[in-house]
Amino acid sequence: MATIDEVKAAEGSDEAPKYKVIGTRPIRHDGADKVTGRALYGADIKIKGMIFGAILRSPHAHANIKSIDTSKAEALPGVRAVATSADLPEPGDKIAELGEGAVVLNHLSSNNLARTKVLYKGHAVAAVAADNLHIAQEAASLIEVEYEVLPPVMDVLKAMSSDAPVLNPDVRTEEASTGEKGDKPTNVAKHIVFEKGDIEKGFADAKYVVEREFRTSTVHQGYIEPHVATVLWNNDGQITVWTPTQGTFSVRSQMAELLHVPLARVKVVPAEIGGGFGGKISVYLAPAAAVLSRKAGVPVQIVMDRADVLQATGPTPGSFIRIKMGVDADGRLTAAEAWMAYEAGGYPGSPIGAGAMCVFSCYDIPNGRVEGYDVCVNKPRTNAYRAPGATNAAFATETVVDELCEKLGMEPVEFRLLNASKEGTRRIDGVTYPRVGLVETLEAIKNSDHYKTPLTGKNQGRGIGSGFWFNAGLKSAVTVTVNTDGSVSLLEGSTDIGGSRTGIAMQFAEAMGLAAEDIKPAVVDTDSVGYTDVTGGSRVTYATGWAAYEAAQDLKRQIVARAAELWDVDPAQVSYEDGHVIGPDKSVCFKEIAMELSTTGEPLIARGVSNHNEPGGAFGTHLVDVEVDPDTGKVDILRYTAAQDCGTAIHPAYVEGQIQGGAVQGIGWGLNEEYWYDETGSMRNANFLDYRIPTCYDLPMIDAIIVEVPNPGHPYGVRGVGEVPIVPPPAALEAAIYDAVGVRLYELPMSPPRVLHELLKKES
Amino acid sequence: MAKKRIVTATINGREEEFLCQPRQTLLEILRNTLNLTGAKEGCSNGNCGACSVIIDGRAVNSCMILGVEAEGANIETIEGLAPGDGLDPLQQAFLENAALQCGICTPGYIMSAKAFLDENPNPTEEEIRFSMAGNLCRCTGYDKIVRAIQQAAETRAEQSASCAKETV
Amino acid sequence: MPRLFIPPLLRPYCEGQEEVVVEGATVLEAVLSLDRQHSGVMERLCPEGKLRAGMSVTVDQNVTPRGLAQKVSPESEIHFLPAIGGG
Amino acid sequence: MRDFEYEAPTSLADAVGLLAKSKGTARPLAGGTDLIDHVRTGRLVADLIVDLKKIPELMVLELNNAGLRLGAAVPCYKIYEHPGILEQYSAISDSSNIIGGMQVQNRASVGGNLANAGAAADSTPALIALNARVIIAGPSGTREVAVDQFCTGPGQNVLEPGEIIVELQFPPRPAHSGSHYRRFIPRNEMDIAVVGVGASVVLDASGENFVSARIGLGAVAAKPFYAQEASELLAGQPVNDETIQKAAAAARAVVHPITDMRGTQEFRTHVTGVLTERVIKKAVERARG
Repeated sequence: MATIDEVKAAEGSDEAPKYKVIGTRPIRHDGADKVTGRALYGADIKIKGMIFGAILRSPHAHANIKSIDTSKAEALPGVRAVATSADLPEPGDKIAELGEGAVVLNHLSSNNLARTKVLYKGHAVAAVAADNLHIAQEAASLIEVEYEVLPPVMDVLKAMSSDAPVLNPDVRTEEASTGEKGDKPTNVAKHIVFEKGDIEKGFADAKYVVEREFRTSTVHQGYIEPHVATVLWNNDGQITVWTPTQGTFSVRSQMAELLHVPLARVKVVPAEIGGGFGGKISVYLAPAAAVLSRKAGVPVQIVMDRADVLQATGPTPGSFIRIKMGVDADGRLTAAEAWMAYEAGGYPGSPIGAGAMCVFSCYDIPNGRVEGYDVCVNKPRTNAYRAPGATNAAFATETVVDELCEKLGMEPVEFRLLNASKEGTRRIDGVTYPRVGLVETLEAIKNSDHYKTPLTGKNQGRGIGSGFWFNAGLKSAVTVTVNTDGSVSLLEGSTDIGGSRTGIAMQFAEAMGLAAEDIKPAVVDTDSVGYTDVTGGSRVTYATGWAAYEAAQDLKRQIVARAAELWDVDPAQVSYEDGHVIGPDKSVCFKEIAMELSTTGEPLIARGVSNHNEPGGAFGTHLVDVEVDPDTGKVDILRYTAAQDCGTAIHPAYVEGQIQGGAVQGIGWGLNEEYWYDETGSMRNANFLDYRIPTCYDLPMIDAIIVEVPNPGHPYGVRGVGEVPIVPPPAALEAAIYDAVGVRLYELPMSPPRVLHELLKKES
Repeated sequence: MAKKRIVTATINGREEEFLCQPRQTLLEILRNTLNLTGAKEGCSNGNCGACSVIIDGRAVNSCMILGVEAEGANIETIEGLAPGDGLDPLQQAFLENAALQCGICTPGYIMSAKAFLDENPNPTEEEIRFSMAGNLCRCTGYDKIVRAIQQAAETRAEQSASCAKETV
Repeated sequence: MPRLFIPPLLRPYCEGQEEVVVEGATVLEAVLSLDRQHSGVMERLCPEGKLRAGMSVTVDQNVTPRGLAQKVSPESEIHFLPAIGGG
Repeated sequence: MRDFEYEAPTSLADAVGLLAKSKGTARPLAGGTDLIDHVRTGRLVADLIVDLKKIPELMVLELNNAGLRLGAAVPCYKIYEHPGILEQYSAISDSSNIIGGMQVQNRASVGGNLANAGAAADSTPALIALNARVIIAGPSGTREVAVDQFCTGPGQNVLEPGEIIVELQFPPRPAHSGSHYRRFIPRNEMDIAVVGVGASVVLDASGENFVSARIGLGAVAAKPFYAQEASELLAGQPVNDETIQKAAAAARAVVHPITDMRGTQEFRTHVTGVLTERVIKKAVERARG
């Protein structure tokens, strides 16, 4: 595991390293707090006078709420407040823009506290605050809710049929590109179509055509820290929220919209966050906690348990996908067609758009058609999960590609190299790629020791898969204060889930010619830094890093101007280079000039903002060896290598970590993770015992190959890293299983019962 | 309502007394009564290991122990691990290997690893993975965690070798 | 002149064309130009001159945060696509 | 968590008295790795929890010529760290080493695992294979039950109100014997058995023939059970693939599995045969030394 620069250095390359700080591996700034247990995560926050909340959740997957009687709960000693949806303002029909996407407020509000219907088991119905958690929970159980139970709709295809029970009476099918809406209530919220070229001609030109149907199960981000929110609605109407979130400003907007208060009256203080992966953007607890706090007059903390997290937050959708692809005799793709239905959960909003744009994103295909549907079912309202929508799609496409390779008798790597998307390739949705690095990741895999080492054992197999994610830019802000001793405090609004404080500080340090350790980065609340979009979409190192770079430019300009004034020379004669301010007859290091300027003038404060939109999409290719137990269908991973184009790796250790962690989430999705529902729509595995995320004993070391194809759209060439690595694993595993034991799996997860079923079918 | 009990236990080397209802778990007592919030609640049923602490030399899930059961116990938590200055070899190794991303599983991981290395100072990768399977991490894919534990084992061996030399 | 790519379901309103050469220095001007060629398309693509919720504009290779106000060059490609969010 | 009282008696008589006298629902506590979770989630109700770990009889661990005595509250780690148990009663050592993670094994007890009467309990098939007897104390004295008669259904057992398991007694191991427990789980650790098989075999001096065998099956019926026909079929037969496969087929023929979040009926039925074969072979290997 080494970056290209490190390899060059090891090989004794003459080329001087391009950067001094970027590409090194400093200890993260928040490290000591996190290994000593001092870092304060969501549930570690204690506010003076705080009481504890509990949520009453629906036992039914689909029901009308006929009445709610809270009197017994209110009468229980120790209970301080009870809330229902009646305590939240009427949301009307407003659609709110929340940075990374639009939300129908009525749906968001009803998802926090159900209004007229419950749409999934675990849907929040009422909330209680009491002196301690035990009393709050007992009180919640005393709330009497009368339900009219309705038949649950759990299957995406059944939900689309015209006789399916309808979840949301206000939902009509919207044609994504024309805005036209259907005239009947339906579960199909959105319909998307992309077309390119002449698909009939494309298939007519094909020598081989493969068409397959795929299903994938609902899966969860599985962050180890459950959701928690602590809220004080102060006597003056100011609301403070302490919460672990991917976006403090997003929480602020959601609270302001849901509670009908001005933005400036809401302050969101980020706690350290114990994982998110897309699942900690939407609010689930803070609105109820706010209402309870207002009633009780003290801060209220509500914490989910694991069952709540799985049943009532935002997993990523299950899906049905049909893929048809054709190749000519030379192995060139001639046409591709996809029909995709994604489960939105209780309210509309699955990542079908991204799924439809990603489904053929790795290939240069002249003719294509993609059709996508966003479909409501009685499951929790889905939310983003690492490259949302892309993994489902890649599993389907890459499996069909593997079958085409078999028909062609072509090495899967060679097939991909022949058909790979590259600069200028036009996707089916019409957009062309800038400089991207899919080919480089394929070559990195082809040149890897892993690829060159053949498998020898029985029932062993090898598989390969590629994946894509767009990455994002969006808004970020950074403020920098130079202290009187020359040390630097850097304030940012991007909550740090995986070491981004350090990645941002390193870019600032690089720009200033300082060391990473000279900078003290801090993630601060919404009153203390400029607007910053969510930590998501693999945007933070790119966008907030760029804001830090801009702050450095601002600081350098100020230092140059003030040094010129101090030295009484023309500013044009002063420059800042490599950590020094240089005048006509002297050169002073940053620390010295900082001290001098601090004692002779105004405070040195700089700012940087960014809203750039050239995040440079990223590709990854994974290679996996498995051994399948032919008698039980169990899949063991023998070896795993993941190559990914990261543009420029700022902190290679954390880049590797993103690749390894994402790959392992993809492995879990591929092999064992699923929401297992009974016929009543009740999830039967809502715990970490039976919702089986990989343990360390299920895995080998994960070799991460960092490929660096610098992004021309960033000062240091950064591309986002975090999302892509979850995309290829299920497909790579499917190909490896087929290679090992000769059965194809068209449904996720490829759990032992499914693999064994196919093996037994093949035998008979 | 059941009466609160007075429980006496040694926590990180100091004798502590606390008041405890029978229904309070040790984790709740550590976090809410004693303000030792290093141990985290991730799953509440013994499957994630985020609440791991060491009792009488053995790693346990503090979410599945009643506070009243701790009477007379010797409890070690992440807060007591680092020496007065600097860090424990496990803490240092986690930092040097970037073995944490979000960090929520880290205190539990380190405490379990400590109990494990105390029993098995020179483990194979297989033994580390087997024994640490009760500690879930969702960020890292475990690669760097396993390497950190390997490195800590080496450092501990070096330290005890140099200790032994000094005693001689 | 910028090229505006017509989403498949909108093509019937544009005589089946996949892309239309338009005039204008911003996306909004481009859409107005399209609407002059194919009356009524704007009301579907961006009613009242606003981007519909859930939609985004890609100019050349990148989704623009500036929406309809994004400047376009004579060589630009303009695409209307579903808005996406990452994890 | 719902409110309850807690007592930690130091004598068996006191424990039985507390459990018998309790007006509400009294629950005994050993390692607590099931009980505390179940009380927290409301699956079980407790008005009184009686901690048994301070009672010497429940913490006994004694291995001698008379066999093995295993106190009901002895934690798993003491079992698999005991060299004599590892050598002579390997099956129960195997089980104890895979119940939950290390943290669970440091608390959980085999007695508690048995008392919960879970269909998929990892230790019960091993106890059946090793022919353990359950020593029970209650208000009307002490009694003994064969372990395969202990569970009566999912979560149900023969214990009367006020009764607790005191210890498990295992007969001494004959010469040329070996045992093994193995389960199938989707991951490599941390799961509940989808199929669990415990087997004990006694070979003749040549090591080429079965003298007797006992096979216990878990997770493939409403309760763990003794696979009588499969076990008896091996007695007197030569040790070879054919005999072992016959026993495996016989085991497969008597299961009544369900489909749930852990596995399908088809899977459990098939894998019962696969595991039975593998477990017998491992037990034979151990019997041969």
